Amino acid sequence: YSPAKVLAAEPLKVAAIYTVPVEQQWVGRIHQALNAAAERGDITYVYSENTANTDYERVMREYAEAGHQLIVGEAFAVERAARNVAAEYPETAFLMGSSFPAAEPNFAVFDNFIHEPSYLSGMIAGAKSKSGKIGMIGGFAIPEVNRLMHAFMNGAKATNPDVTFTVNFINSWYDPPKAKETAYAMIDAGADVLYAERFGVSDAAMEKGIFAIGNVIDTAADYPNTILASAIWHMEPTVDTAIAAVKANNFKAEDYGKYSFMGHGGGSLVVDETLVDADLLGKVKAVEASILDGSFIVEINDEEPKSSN
Amino acid sequence: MPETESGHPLLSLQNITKIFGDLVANGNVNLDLHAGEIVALLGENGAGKTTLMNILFGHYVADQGRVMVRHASGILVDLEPGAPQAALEAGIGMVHQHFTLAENLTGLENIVLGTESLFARRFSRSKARAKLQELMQSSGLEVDLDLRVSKLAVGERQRVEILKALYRDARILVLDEPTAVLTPQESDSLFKTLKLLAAKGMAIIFISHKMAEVLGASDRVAVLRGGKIVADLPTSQCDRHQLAEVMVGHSVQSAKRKPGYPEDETLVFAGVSAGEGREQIENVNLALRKGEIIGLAGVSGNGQSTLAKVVSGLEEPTAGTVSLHGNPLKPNAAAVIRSGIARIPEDRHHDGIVGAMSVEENLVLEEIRKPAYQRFGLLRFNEIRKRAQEAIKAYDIRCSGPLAVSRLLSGGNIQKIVLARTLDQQPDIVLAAQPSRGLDVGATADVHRRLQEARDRGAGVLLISEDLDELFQLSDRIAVIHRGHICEPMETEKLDKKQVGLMMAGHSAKGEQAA
Amino acid sequence: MIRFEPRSNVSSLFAFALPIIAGITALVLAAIPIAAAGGEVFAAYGHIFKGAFGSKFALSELLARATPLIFTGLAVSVAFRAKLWNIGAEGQLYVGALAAVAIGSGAISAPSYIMIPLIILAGMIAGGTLMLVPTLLKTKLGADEVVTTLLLNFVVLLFVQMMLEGPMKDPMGMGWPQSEPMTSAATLPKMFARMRIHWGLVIALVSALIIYIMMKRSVWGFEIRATGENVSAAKHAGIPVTSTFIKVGLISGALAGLAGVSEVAGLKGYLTADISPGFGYTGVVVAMLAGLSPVGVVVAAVFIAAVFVGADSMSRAMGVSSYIADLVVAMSLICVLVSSLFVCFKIRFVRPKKTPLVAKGEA
Amino acid sequence: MEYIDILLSANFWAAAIRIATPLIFGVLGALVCERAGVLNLGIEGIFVVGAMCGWMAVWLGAGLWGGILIAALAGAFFGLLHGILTVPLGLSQHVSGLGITMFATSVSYFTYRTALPKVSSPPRIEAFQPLDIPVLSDLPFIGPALFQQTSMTFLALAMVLLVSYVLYRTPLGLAIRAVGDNPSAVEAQGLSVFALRIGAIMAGSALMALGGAFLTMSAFDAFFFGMINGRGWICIALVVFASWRPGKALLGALLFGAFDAFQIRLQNEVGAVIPSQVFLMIPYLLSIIALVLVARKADYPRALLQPYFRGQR
Ligand SMILES: Nc1ncnc2c1ncn2[C@@H]1O[C@H](COP(=O)(O)OP(=O)(O)OP(=O)(O)O)[C@@H](O)[C@H]1O
Ligand SMILES: Nc1ncnc2c1ncn2[C@@H]1O[C@H](COP(=O)(O)OP(=O)(O)OP(=O)(O)O)[C@@H](O)[C@H]1O
Ligand SMILES: [Mg+2]
Ligand SMILES: [Mg+2]
Repeated sequence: YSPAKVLAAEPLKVAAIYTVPVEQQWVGRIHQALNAAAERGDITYVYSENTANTDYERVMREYAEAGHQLIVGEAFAVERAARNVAAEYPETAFLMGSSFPAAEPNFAVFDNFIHEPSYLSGMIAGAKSKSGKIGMIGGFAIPEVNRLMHAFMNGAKATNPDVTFTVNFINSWYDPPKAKETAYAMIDAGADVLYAERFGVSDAAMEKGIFAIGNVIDTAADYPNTILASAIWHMEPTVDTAIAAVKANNFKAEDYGKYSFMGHGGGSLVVDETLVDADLLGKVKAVEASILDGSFIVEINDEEPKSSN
Repeated sequence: MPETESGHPLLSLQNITKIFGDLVANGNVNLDLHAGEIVALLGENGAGKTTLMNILFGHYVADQGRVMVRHASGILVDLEPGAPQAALEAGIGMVHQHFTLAENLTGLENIVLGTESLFARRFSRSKARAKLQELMQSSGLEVDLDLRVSKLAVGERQRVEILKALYRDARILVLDEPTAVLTPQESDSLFKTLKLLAAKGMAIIFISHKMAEVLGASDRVAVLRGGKIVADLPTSQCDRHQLAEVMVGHSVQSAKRKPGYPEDETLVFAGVSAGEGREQIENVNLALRKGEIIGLAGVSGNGQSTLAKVVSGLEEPTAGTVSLHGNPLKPNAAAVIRSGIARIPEDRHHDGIVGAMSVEENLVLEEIRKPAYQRFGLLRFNEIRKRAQEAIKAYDIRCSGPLAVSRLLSGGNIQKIVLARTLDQQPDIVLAAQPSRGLDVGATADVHRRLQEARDRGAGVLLISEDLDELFQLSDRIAVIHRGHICEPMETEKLDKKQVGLMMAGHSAKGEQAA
Repeated sequence: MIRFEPRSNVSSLFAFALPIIAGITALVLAAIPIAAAGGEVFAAYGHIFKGAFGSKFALSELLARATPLIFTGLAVSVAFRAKLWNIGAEGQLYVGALAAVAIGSGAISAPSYIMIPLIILAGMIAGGTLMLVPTLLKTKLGADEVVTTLLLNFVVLLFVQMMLEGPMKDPMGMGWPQSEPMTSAATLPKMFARMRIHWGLVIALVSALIIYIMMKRSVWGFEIRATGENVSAAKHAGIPVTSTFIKVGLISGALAGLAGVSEVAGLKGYLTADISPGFGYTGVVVAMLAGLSPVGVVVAAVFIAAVFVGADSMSRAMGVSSYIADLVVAMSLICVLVSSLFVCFKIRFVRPKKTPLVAKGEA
Repeated sequence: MEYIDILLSANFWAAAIRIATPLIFGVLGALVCERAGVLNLGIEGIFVVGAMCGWMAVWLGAGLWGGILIAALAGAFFGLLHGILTVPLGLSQHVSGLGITMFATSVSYFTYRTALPKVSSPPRIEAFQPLDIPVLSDLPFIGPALFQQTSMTFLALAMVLLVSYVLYRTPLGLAIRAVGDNPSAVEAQGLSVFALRIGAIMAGSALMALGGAFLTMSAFDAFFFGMINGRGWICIALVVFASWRPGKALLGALLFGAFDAFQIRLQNEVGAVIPSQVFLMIPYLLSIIALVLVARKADYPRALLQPYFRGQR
């Protein structure tokens, strides 16, 4: 800690703690937003990835002790511990992914509420499926995933009421070969649109010449003529709001979840317009507009989705 | 006559010294071996015989001294130490005390192993087979080369071992206790083969504890005691007692047979069948009386081990009953021990002791649950130590103390641990399987004395052995086991060795011996 | 040429100093990845030390991480003594935790002096029962327990996930696959305020003591050792070998189950499917580093935990990838393994002699 | 029944073979090590190393076969380490193996992260593509089942033949089988136990690494943390199932692949009623059951797990 650095301590000191590697799409979005802020010079950014839950509390404390002003992370499996630590470091701002409410005075929460673009992507999937069979492949059946899948399914049913779904969880965040294998199986069983929650699914779709729907990140460039649309999560609104709040000294224990909504620019739909005809696109845009103006609310359902039989 | 054209021996061990920790296993050993001669190497258990041979073959490296072999040009050259490969190339073949055969391979494969370049594209079976056929014929060592070694009997394995050496054109053959596990017939034929090989110019050195073999088969005898050569002289100048004395350092009193005073029957087999395959026993009827030794003669592999397992409580008869004092014997080792049966197992390393445990622990292995050695499940170390010290003294177990690791003890001393452990429980019955196998004369005499003492105390002893000398020396009655059948035991006085030998080979003895 | 010769007597100073030298060697070697990642090597060492021992907090973290390792290390050491190769402590840990949660998260309400023994017992029974399966498969059917215990880990983990997504899911958990929290009566108290170290550590130490006494001084321990060193001699000597194996399996599984109890009831408060970052596997390492001695297990567990916690903390202080922590632990392990060789063997360098040509057999 | 239809479809068998391929490499590798008497629990980590190094080499510009070679060499290196620890040093094979897994995994992860600190989406390479052989690919059933595979699958099958040939027909194989049964037999014949065992472990580990490389260079085209996902451990079970024979090892891997492919399809069909974990458990439970069934008959390499020291009592 050279004196020069201390003097130049204008940028906010931010630390992030991830329980998975930063390649995981979910934390990847947070990582990207924080990296962007760091590149702008707003913050200095350090992170620990792949932190076991057992170690999570220690890492939080270490970052807090080290004087980081904002700590970002995911408290999902360590709610109680995370809240305890936050309570013991009231000077530090905590912005944590969580399904629970915020906790006074300094524990704010967020979540990936991109069910709205997921619904929209579902509309496209439903309309594009000729066989009426859509395959969905996820990592684990956790609320974060379940909610997006339900929104997607509702969207698909809106454009194609007879559509059926097969759902499969591969029980790993990182097993692209397995995800790919599962996708092949679904294609064999007649699915012609796949919901690609994991890496590997779009690969199978491209290889077999069918369509896929992206999730959280935009991978359309990697899979030409395959990704119909993707529901994208943007962490920038969430992160930037929090950074500004800490800098302005008015960080509060709020629910930042809303910053992931489309209305705040936290979620968006990207569509490959070469694959989706104007008619369908028009329908989707109309629904998007009604979401943005608040006249249409996409239902949030965290239950595990099941194959339709 | 040893042919020594160039005057040099084929092999010369010079000033070999090998020290393990504080123990001098070999001290300044000098030994020459000439072409065409058969040398017997004698010595107590632990005298350093195997160590010397292992140095010769490159398994161990001597701390001092050199191993020299005769070069084709007739001069002696040093053998690279610690390299079995060099020894093999120099024409040394070794048959180890414990067989060195891969049991998942056939005899043929074991023999050709390592004789061809490892990276050859494939090995040629036919060429090897042709050479071996010839070798088998000229040496009389017949084996089924295509059977997996695990399916071969001990004698056949022994022959594979020798063929291994011959296949490599060995001119020096080392055999470490080759007869310890052979039947008398097999030993005879082995020595015939050795003489044949020596006549063709091979130099042979073998280790043995059996005086008769040593005197009968060797040209020269070398004796090791405490790692030093204490005698090296032509066999013609030796006699049995003198050799034994040189070996042990004092005169050895071998046990003389004394008549027992048998009382009522204790251990009774009635129509017992058990086991399967070669080791099956069928319809065995036998009654052991208190105060007698019944010797069970037989070539090993005829059902003895099944019989021993039944008596030991490790195997349940499929038919018939075994009773002790009129009560049926429980098929459970612990119960058998509690009911007063002492068992001396055939393979003492494998079944007799827990090698990694100390001498004192092995001495109480069978009795650990007795209140004498435990209280509320906790061990009584002082009692165990006291017991060990007494046993070490009473049985003259040579070791560094009660805490010595038993694996490192010599065979004779390991056997003494087993004897102390079992016989000190004052058993009613003693089952002794091959109790002196591999033991030197001194240890053998000790074992025999202990068995006789047990009998004199009133115990019934069932002695399973292949060694006719031993059987005739100890037994009050002798029965023969062949292919799982046991004949009616007969008074030792009324039998002679030749007759028993024939019965062991399966000949009936009825006509001449109708008592 | 290098030769290894067995050492007959090892001076105790030497035996004591070696692990330390090994630890230092590991740290020296750790400089390579640290430097490769652009970290400053000497500062890194300072951070490792500070991260492990630098404060009361660090020390408490270190001991909290060592606690489950003591349990799993003991579990493995007992089993390995009998040559029952239990690689399944991970699965046993999870069923132990599952049992503790099943009882301690509200199914029964009782004061803590009843609840705590109850969850401990439940965890031990669950872990022991799980280990009973491979033990019986081994003794009755001859199935290799290395493989069965290893595979059961995966089965158990899936089973735990199933329970956490099904019947045992916390209804208040916002849909997360996690159990209901342990009631306060079923929680092992923390030893100090604001520190994570909890009474599980004391239970672990007491267990180590009990296992020490059992192995060294009891008939059971004697029989376990005899069975492990030579089954057939043990059988011959009337030791009930099968029931000894079963006993060992039960004790081993129970200890691993305790690790799970201690983690949910002492540290985490509820069960998730990722409660253990491989404590079961690290237990094998701990046990072997300890030479299977129960007291050694405590030392080895603390050593492994210290290296991990120190290196992990260093990775943050230095901005080096956090994967370095596992790397340094693995390197320390390998160094300690290699050093154990010096305890058992003398190493001699032998200059290969020029060997004269030796002719094949005579003409 | 529709399940029969699944089993009769060529795509199902194509999937089974694809899933089996990394396992074939892994189980052969473990088999070679164990035939020489050394259990290699480093397999899981060596898979990771193979996956990472093979991928990284290609990503840095090596050709695909160059990547394969690098992966094999990296595997052999960790094999050498395991060999040194377990053969001349005679350390516990369990611990050394688990240590190798920890070491190999963490080295791979650390290297990957240090080389690519800022990726948020893993970079891709141009992976092996399915072979399209003119006539053969058009055969009914066999065509799609077998010729949808990449060259690595054929490499795996070739390895089965190579390993059986070496083990059963060459002097080297003879020596390897012997050293796994009774090392002193090998030494008494003038061969080096150390060299044979270490060589076998290195060769076996190289094979294992190929299994990992298949995942990043054929089944997929990028490296992910944690993507090995227990595949190595499965191989350890399969070797026992295969009674240490190459042909049965192939069979075992294919069976496992078939179970897994079937499990995925079953889950697609009836996933709504049965928890997904039940399906995921099936392959493990079946492995255990298969193991129990063959256990009595299998004859172990007798020297497995036994360290060998010259002249030790
Ligand atoms: N590797 C070793 N380490 C330590 N001591 C050893 C080793 N090998 C042999 N010894 C000791 O050296 C001595 C000689 O052993 P050796 O095997 O040569 O005896 P032997 O004469 O062959 O006995 P036996 O007749 O029982 O076969 C014994 O006391 C033995 O305990
Ligand atoms: N000596 C041989 N020559 C040619 N092929 C062989 C030979 N031994 C085995 N094989 C082939 O290898 C396969 C397995 O053979 P086998 O049953 O002998 O294996 P194994 O018993 O496991 O080997 P091991 O002898 O190492 O125990 C068989 O298909 C057999 O055809
Ligand atoms: Mg000897
Ligand atoms: Mg064979």
